[in-house]
Amino acid sequence: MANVSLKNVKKVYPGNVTAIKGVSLDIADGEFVVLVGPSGCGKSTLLRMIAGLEKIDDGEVFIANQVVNEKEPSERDIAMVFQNYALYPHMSVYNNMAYGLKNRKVPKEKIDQLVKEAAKTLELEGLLERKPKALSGGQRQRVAMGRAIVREPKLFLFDEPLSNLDAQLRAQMRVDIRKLQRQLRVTSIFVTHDQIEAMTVGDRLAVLNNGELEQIGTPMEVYSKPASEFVASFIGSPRINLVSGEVKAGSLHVDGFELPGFSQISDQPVKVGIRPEDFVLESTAKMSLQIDLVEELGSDELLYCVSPTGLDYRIRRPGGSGHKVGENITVSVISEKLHLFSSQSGKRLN
Amino acid sequence: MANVSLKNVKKVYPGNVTAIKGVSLDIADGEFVVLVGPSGCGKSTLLRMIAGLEKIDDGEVFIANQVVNEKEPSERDIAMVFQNYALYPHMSVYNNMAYGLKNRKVPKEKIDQLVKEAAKTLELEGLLERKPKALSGGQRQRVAMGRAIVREPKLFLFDEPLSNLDAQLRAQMRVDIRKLQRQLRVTSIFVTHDQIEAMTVGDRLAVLNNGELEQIGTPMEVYSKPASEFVASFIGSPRINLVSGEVKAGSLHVDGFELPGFSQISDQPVKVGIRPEDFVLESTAKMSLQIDLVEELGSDELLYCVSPTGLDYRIRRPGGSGHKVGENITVSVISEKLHLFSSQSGKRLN
Amino acid sequence: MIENRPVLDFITYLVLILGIIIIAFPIWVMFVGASHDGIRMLQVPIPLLPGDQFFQNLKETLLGSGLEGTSTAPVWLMLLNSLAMALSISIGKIAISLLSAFAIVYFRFPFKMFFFWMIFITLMLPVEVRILPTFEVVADLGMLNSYVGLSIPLIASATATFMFRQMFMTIPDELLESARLDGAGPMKFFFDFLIPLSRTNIAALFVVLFIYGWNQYLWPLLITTDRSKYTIVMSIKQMIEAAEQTPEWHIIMMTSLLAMLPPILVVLTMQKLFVKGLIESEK
Amino acid sequence: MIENRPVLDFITYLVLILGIIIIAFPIWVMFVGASHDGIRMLQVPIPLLPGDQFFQNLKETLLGSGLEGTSTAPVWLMLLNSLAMALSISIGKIAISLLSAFAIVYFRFPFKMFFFWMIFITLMLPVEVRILPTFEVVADLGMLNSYVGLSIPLIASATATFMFRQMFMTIPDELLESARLDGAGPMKFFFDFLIPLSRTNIAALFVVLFIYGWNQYLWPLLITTDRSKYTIVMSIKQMIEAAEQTPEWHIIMMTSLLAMLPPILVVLTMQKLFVKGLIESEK
Repeated sequence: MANVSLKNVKKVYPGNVTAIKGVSLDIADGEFVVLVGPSGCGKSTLLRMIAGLEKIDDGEVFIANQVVNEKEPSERDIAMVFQNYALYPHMSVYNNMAYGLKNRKVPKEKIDQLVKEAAKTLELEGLLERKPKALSGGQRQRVAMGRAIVREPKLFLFDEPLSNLDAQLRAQMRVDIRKLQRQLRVTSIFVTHDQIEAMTVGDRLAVLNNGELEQIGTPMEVYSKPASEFVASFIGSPRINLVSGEVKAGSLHVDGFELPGFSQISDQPVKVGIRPEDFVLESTAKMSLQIDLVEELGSDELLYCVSPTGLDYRIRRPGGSGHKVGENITVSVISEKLHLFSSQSGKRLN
Repeated sequence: MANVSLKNVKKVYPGNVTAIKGVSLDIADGEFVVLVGPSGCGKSTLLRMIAGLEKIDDGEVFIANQVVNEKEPSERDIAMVFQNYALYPHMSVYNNMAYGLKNRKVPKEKIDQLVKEAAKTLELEGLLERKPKALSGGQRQRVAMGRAIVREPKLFLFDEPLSNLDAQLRAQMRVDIRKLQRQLRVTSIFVTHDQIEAMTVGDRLAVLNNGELEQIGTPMEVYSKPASEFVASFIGSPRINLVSGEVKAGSLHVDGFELPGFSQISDQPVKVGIRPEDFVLESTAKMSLQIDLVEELGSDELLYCVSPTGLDYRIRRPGGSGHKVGENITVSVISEKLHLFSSQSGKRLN
Repeated sequence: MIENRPVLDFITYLVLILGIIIIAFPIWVMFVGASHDGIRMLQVPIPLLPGDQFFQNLKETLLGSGLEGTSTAPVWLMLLNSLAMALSISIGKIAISLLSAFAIVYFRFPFKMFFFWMIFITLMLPVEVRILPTFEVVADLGMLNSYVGLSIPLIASATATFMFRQMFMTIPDELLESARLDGAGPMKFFFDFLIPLSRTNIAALFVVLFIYGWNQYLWPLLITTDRSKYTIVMSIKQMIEAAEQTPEWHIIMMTSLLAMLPPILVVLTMQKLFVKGLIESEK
Repeated sequence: MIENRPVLDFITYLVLILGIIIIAFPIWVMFVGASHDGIRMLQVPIPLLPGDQFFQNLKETLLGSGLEGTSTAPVWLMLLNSLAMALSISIGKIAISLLSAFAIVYFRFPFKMFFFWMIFITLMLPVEVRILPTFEVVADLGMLNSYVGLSIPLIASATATFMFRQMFMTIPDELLESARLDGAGPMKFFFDFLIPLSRTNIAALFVVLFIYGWNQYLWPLLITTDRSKYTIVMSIKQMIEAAEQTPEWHIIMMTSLLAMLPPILVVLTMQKLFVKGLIESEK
């Protein structure tokens, strides 16, 4: 258990490609932080730098207030769960879990006790003698978890540990991992590209894009006040609607409408973000849309609509409303629910 | 373009394992049907039997009112999109699309015209000279689609064609495939294990379990009136809550409550299904639950609750409600929203 | 898979049956020949059923000096020499290949590509191609008529290095990384992971290399002039030549049967691992 | 990958540098020897820089009958014989292996496993092991002293079949199924898919088999008694023996240089495909 701190950490690949462009991040003792971003954003690289599997080209990584830049991975006292689990195929489940302890010269009886405890926590007791290839996907995932917790490390690192599971098991393991972390209170960093996982598994969320930290905050902060156009479009499913507009003399001009009340924003072209669930269907509303496609998701439905000016909107409604393709609807959005981003920098304006 | 009809189709694997236990299904000309089920339910096997890639051990398959049981795959005039796309790695995109036409001895100019048309529809025009390995995942998917549509077949078969794409691209391709099918009006069968895809892409949904057809209907029919406990738990995310109860003298006894109004059901043990979004939060409601975990999904949140009797409930609420772990809430459900299934057969009772 | 087609089927069978006749029948003839006495083997037609002189012939061949009138070593000594050579070659090659594949795949060192290509050249130019200069070097080092001279030059080749390189490349990087987090250094990783994971490959390679080593002819012929270092395969040519004068076919057949035996024994004992190593598709 | 460790580094270098000395230096000596005249080669010390007699020696060796006083064929004819044998072996093996791997992987036929094992046995018992019975069969069929006799028995082996089988197994089933939907029959699939997809494997195998065929010694020695069918590798042993009487080292060196040349040429022309075929990790 320890706090983790990154100070302006950079990674430069040969050919001067900067993969991580100076990331600073403080993680408190016992906190569960999720690194999320699209593939290629550098989230795995960052995790591997903390683990010591990638060299840190600039900046410093602290674990428990000690600089670990030059330490070997095995000296950092961390445990990592890999996407493909990286179980040792020629060893039994027991030996998979015991191997790290053996290398640390832990006495045999102590190893036995620790492995059995971990197996109990993860309900792996009947499987200890099996080889990894005789296990199902979910069991392998739990063995990988077991190998991590048995060492009682200062820090857990998760590199997309759920992406090889099917949807139902993934939802289940998401909850299990969260509960396990609450129980063990070990500082954890979880990397994922799945925004639902990102929203639900951790205490805080760090959104990475292109090697830079775009936003860090609790899931609800990130969802309701996205700091940039990128965060707005990446977090949230179905995706946020993004329309070009302009702020002129305190009013927002968008898709033919003029909305007053934006006097705190200087005149400039903007991107307007509207979450699909923030549309209000009213017969008296100003905005008239035609339904192009209806996706019925059971509890919800998603209306793909086109405005008279030809812009596409996704609108989310409770399920079973009976809307038909071709139908015309009128909707409105209250100004407080609009997210405004600068067209140049993509940063949030309101 | 043709209708497709399965008549009591069976598949028996060596060792007397019956993979498909007599499936009958009628698909109208131009219809888009989705076969959905968990892995191992036989959905892919069924599709491959229609394609002619697996022998039909019993029953008959009709395409355009002709029995095709004994026909070679190439004589059935179908096109198939595979999960891994099965692009020919040593051929250019152009030749990938043209290969089937060449084998059918279509004249060169005609091939050229058809390939270029298909490439235009799918926005592949700039990529015709590339080899598959120089394409992105989404582009490969579109080439596989192009190879299917260029032949102008009677029937499209899709074998989980979107499962190798990331979430955003998958949502996009889902809409594109649907629109393309509407435009071409070719009868289509789409296999998937993803229930969201199943709900949104097709006209009708056929839920398979264990080699048997559990239910067939429009997505909303299946969602709101699941024919069995299996369908109820498979379709819908987050999963439906399933609790054991009993019907006695017209009343449903469940989790300590007694609900009248089930007089049409004979006395028997039952499973009660409640969709997470069907709980109504009221301060005067009877059922008192304690919140164990809150998953904030942005627009929604999911409350994991425990009843005084120790049963778990998932409740879905609009996002940002500010519920905290440990809080007590009182909820109710109206009787019409309850799904009752026989404990023995799993079949729907109400 | 593709449906049956009668014509293709017929061709397939024809090819396969021909193969059996070419391979299996002569072996039977050899076994039969080794079980009759010398006189019966000179009569026409050649016998097609085994006789009763098998153990008599075995004793005569093993302890005598093969054919009368030839100047070869006793057969048991030749078998021993062949065994020593085959074992040194196969074990030496496997050890060196494992280590060099380990170095190539897992270490970064300067001029890595240069060394890689140097190894590659030995693959392109096996010992037979550069046999004369190699002979010169071995002669200069005074290694003629020694087990060392018999095996060392045949060990220095890279085929196996490539096989292990391929095998190591299929091991996911995460396994190494996970082992590093678990505190395993390079040599620990080599012994705890690479060796056990290459088990079937090592077995398959051992079989192939043992047979390769056992069957060496030209090289032993060049560097052994001392009878006591002759290998069993070397005697075969001499026996055929000798057969023109003294056609002791029962001894010849028994000798070649004995020459066939060790490779077959190695194959049979290693069979399960060998087949696994050859067939195993990467998961 | 694993970090550098000075001691391990040192050992790695040592092994690699030793390897170069053993392999590269003798080749240089051979080239130098082939470029001096016969008298210079008998003086001490042996020259280490090339002389000016290279083309003179080349002409003498190629058109003469190798060493004076030996009874071998002219070197150009031996080169031709070797080439014919090496080419028939490599092309024949590749063709048969492709076809049998195709049959094994893609067809269901009765006794498939039986035939599979029959092929497997040839892998375990290469021609050298059963050389005597094979010799008998070839002699009975009257194929001594012929190109057919030289190559056929060496073609019938299964190593390559296994390689192609492995290769075909990595081709996803969906590719075959997709091709079937596109109207490709079995032979069309073979020529339109399997052959192009095995391109690099075929090239790699051709190189390896060409070298294998070129370097055959024992088999040609057994079955050729006619000088006009001698292969180049056969002459080497004879030359070394002859060298004890007439030490014409410039001719010997030139002959072995010529014997090395075709394998090297094949490697160089095929190099790109060859390396790809060997290195290519399955995607």
